[in-house]
Amino acid sequence: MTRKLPWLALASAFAIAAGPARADETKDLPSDAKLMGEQHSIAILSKPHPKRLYVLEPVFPHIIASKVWIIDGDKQEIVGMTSAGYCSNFAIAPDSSQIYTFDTYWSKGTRGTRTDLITFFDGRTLDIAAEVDLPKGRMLVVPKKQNAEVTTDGRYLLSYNLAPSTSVSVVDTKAKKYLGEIEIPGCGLIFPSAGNRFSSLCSDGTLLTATFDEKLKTKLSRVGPFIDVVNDPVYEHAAMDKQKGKVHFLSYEGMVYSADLSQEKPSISPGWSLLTDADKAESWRPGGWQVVNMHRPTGKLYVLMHKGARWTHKTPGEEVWVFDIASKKRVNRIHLKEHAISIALSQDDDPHLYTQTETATLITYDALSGKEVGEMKFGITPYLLFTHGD
Amino acid sequence: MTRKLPWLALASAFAIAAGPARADETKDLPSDAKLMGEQHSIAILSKPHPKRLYVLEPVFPHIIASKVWIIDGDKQEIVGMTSAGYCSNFAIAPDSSQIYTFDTYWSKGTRGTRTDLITFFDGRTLDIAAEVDLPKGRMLVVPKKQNAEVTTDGRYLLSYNLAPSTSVSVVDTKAKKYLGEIEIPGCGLIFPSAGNRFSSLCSDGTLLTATFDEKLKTKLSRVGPFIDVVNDPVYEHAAMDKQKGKVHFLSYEGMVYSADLSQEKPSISPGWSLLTDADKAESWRPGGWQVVNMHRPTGKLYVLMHKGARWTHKTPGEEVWVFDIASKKRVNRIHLKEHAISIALSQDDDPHLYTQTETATLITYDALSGKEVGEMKFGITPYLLFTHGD
Amino acid sequence: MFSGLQVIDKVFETMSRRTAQKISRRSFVARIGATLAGAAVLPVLPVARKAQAAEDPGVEWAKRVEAQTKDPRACNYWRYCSSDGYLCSCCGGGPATCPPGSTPSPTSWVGSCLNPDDGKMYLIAYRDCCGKDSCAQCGCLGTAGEMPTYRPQLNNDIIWCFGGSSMVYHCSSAAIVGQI
Amino acid sequence: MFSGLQVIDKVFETMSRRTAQKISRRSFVARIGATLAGAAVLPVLPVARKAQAAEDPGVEWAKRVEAQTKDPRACNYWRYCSSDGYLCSCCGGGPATCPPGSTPSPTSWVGSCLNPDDGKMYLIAYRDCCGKDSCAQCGCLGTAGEMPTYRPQLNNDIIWCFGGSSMVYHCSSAAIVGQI
Repeated sequence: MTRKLPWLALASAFAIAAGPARADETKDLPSDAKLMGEQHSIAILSKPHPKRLYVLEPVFPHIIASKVWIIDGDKQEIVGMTSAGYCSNFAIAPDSSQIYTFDTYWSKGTRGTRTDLITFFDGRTLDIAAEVDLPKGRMLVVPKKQNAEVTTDGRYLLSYNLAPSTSVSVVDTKAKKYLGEIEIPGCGLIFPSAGNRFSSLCSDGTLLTATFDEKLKTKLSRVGPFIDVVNDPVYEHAAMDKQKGKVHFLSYEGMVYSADLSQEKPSISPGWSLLTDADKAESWRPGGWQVVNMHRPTGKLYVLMHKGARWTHKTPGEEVWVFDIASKKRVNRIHLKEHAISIALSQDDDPHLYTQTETATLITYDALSGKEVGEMKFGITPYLLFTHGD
Repeated sequence: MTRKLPWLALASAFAIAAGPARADETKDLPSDAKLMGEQHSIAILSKPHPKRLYVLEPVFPHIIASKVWIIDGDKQEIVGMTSAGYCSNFAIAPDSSQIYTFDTYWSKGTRGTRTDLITFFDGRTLDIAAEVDLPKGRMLVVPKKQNAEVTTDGRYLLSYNLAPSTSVSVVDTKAKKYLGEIEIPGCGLIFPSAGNRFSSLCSDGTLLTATFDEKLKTKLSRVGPFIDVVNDPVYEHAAMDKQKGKVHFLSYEGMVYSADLSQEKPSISPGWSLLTDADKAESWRPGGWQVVNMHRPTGKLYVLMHKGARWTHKTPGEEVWVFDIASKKRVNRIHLKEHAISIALSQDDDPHLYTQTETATLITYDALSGKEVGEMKFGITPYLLFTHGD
Repeated sequence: MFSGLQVIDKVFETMSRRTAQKISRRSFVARIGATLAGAAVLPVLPVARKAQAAEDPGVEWAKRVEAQTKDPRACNYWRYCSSDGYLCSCCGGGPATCPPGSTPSPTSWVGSCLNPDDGKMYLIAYRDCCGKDSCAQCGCLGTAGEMPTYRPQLNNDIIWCFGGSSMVYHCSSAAIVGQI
Repeated sequence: MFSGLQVIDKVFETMSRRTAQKISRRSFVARIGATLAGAAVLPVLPVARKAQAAEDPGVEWAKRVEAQTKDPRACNYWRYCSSDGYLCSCCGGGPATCPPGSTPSPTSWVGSCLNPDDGKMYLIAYRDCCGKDSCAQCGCLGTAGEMPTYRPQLNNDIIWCFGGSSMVYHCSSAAIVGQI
């Protein structure tokens, strides 16, 4: 079909084979019409900045249709979104030049042929840059950040797997290629600490560290047990400074264990408690989903806190407590406008504290003063928060 | 892995290749344990009955994940659910022995290879009985009942298509096979009136009737125009008595046109208005999604009504008005507890009036007295209601 | 999706009058007719409706919603007179811009909206941005002039992503083509 | 999914004691260990926890929620002491029945719940019903005894549909295996 009347493009609405119409819209207009020349464009994200926030939601109860929302924390607005799969995970390249979803799809929604893959998106255009299959699948679980990660130099993507033995699938971002599995017997989760190294928490309370080369030749080392895994396990989410190889684990009962993973054989400092006797008497405990985070430049630990009994480790927090990691002292308490399940921090000098509430609202606070910066509502079950440079 | 400890089946949780465990759970128990013998079973739906209700929801804004809910209107409870695709449609075999979803999927959720198909479900087990591809695709639109239908004898499934010319895809339920397309130039929607016949509404206000044989040799006949399609079109949803070949079309402005489609060349009676001058003075109009339905045994027309201006044809109704079709007289007004977008009726002697509200609540009324029977909440955008024998 | 065509009759009327030298109305009708409806159907085009319509729905809309030109994230932003759906402006795009990574449908339709600042009518090209699940922000659901799907070119329930990389609807946008 | 294992230690303890003649605890540990954790890991099993736990979480749960035996659509129905998720009972199934067209996962775990009517402990087999999207009714989300995913056999966020026709979670059920 010829395209002589592109401005009345309804005609082309039925011409599926026709090429894009948008360049043609200003042609063939009435001779006395004033052309405005506005072309239809596709937006590109601004350069990544510290207050760029990515929010992953599994979209309960439609969990074959995960979404990732991209937020400008300064402007308090949505700047993009992308669709993901079933129980998808998410990771960001260290420079945010690419973002990654770790996806599982069935060819007919909930049935048919299963595909597990990592989708590479350009960090500015959100166009798909690559798709790399994960032949061993993925562990399917309500998403936690440490199920999928990227090495500190951005070279390798790591995806936790359990089918039935526990391993980490490794994908080379440069070659856009699946390299294979690194077995992590009895362990789970991925805490990257170098370009070729990650650690995992193990069911016996030890920490396993894997150092690998381009051919996945791997050295494993194990320290600990450093936690009482039976009575007081550490959360899956931890406060991390990946580039320095530091992870601060938080336990259900409020103990903090700082691990230095910058060497092949990590060292872990003795635990200290967030809680004074007075706090304990008032039943303060950590709780939530992404329950802990840190402001790396100043070494401050941020923890979601509530009053509750044992086994309330997923109860949303009513306050965020701020600790100086070096001195192990609480330096602030931020009362939250609405109870939150997840928190994250921007890593600049006037940091934002992002909180995802139990009613799916993103409330942003000044992380220093605790003053509210803004409130946004999007999605139905936004669970995980990622900031630029995470 | 052997299965000697099936009662501690966590072991098998990691043995994906292992066979079903459920038959084994009572073996190998402690010798002094008292076995209860409760086997894990899969429910089967009761025999279809008039108060069986099927509810299709496109699940906005997650429209790759449609759902069909199956409701027992007597017990006011959910008896089943099934997952469907993108902008799926739904139809029931005349005896409810099978139900059908008309689906579109992409192999990776929102991208990848597109598949259009009809999924046959057993009406009692909800197991998938067949899948038949629709090689010409489907028209993708927020679902309306008349986009997909089954002939009155249950033999053929009919799926409306627009890509770019308008046609109806025909699938043989006996052979479980796609037969081809019936072209319906300039027309849309499917109103079945016999085992081998359906009618469509056309953009010029005429009604096209297609009578076809097993080889899709088709005779087309056209009557009308019978409506002023420019100023007062009829809704896509109509009150139907398929087995008798009767359709009562309702216009935006409240005109009713009764068509007798029992013959190859239909006849359509002159229109009559639902509205008295007093009603018009009060701005009463029909409005909603599935805006009109009927109780076939008594020949009563049920219409969702609200007060509003022209072009409020999708505004939810605050009342249901009941008309005797034969005498063209209003016989009842049912004030709704909550505004409704869609209505349906059970076809028995003490009929239910099912209403789907604008807040996604199913409120059931006694269709004769207007008294509330019950209220249920499920899904987020349940749009279409189907009753047994529809 | 969700995008009505209620004012296209006005556009067509205007253009068929003004562009008579370029293409006759008859040939236009014939062309559309062949695609849309085959040879059998006559008055499929909205222009037929215009002759009988009381008031231009675009003008009526601007009055009723108090159309404005400042906030493209509000349903009453002037360009949206024919647009129904989630506003791309609320999803990382703009009135004439698809959000990152989504693709404008190669197909579109055109409406004419009243700009309340200068009181003039503008041609607006509506096309859905496609390829991702619904962006779910700022749902603006208008029905003025909206017709059933058996008049598809005037219906706003249809997924208007024909010819795109994927038929999955993300959001609705609205670009200015010209002033009439 | 969502289904905890908090009382399995009790079950195991009980059974390992009573069934000592059938299988030694050592061989059981070794077997699980080989599957779960390879040869390198020692105390992966909940039985290790039991020795130190203050009170049986199943009994504690029954007290706290005032467990009842009448309404299987309520979160405090006695069998659900270890179950987290959408109740199959609200979705066309029952406590021991998957809704029509969904399939019980071939894999399950076992908990022990207190029946408040007779004051006795029962073995309950938990398995998810799989193959359809979430049924989204009666979400009961318990966390008593729940552990992080690096102790997968005690974690309730994992999709427990291993070995089923599809790994898509529909709802959670709970069948009685026996009385202990």
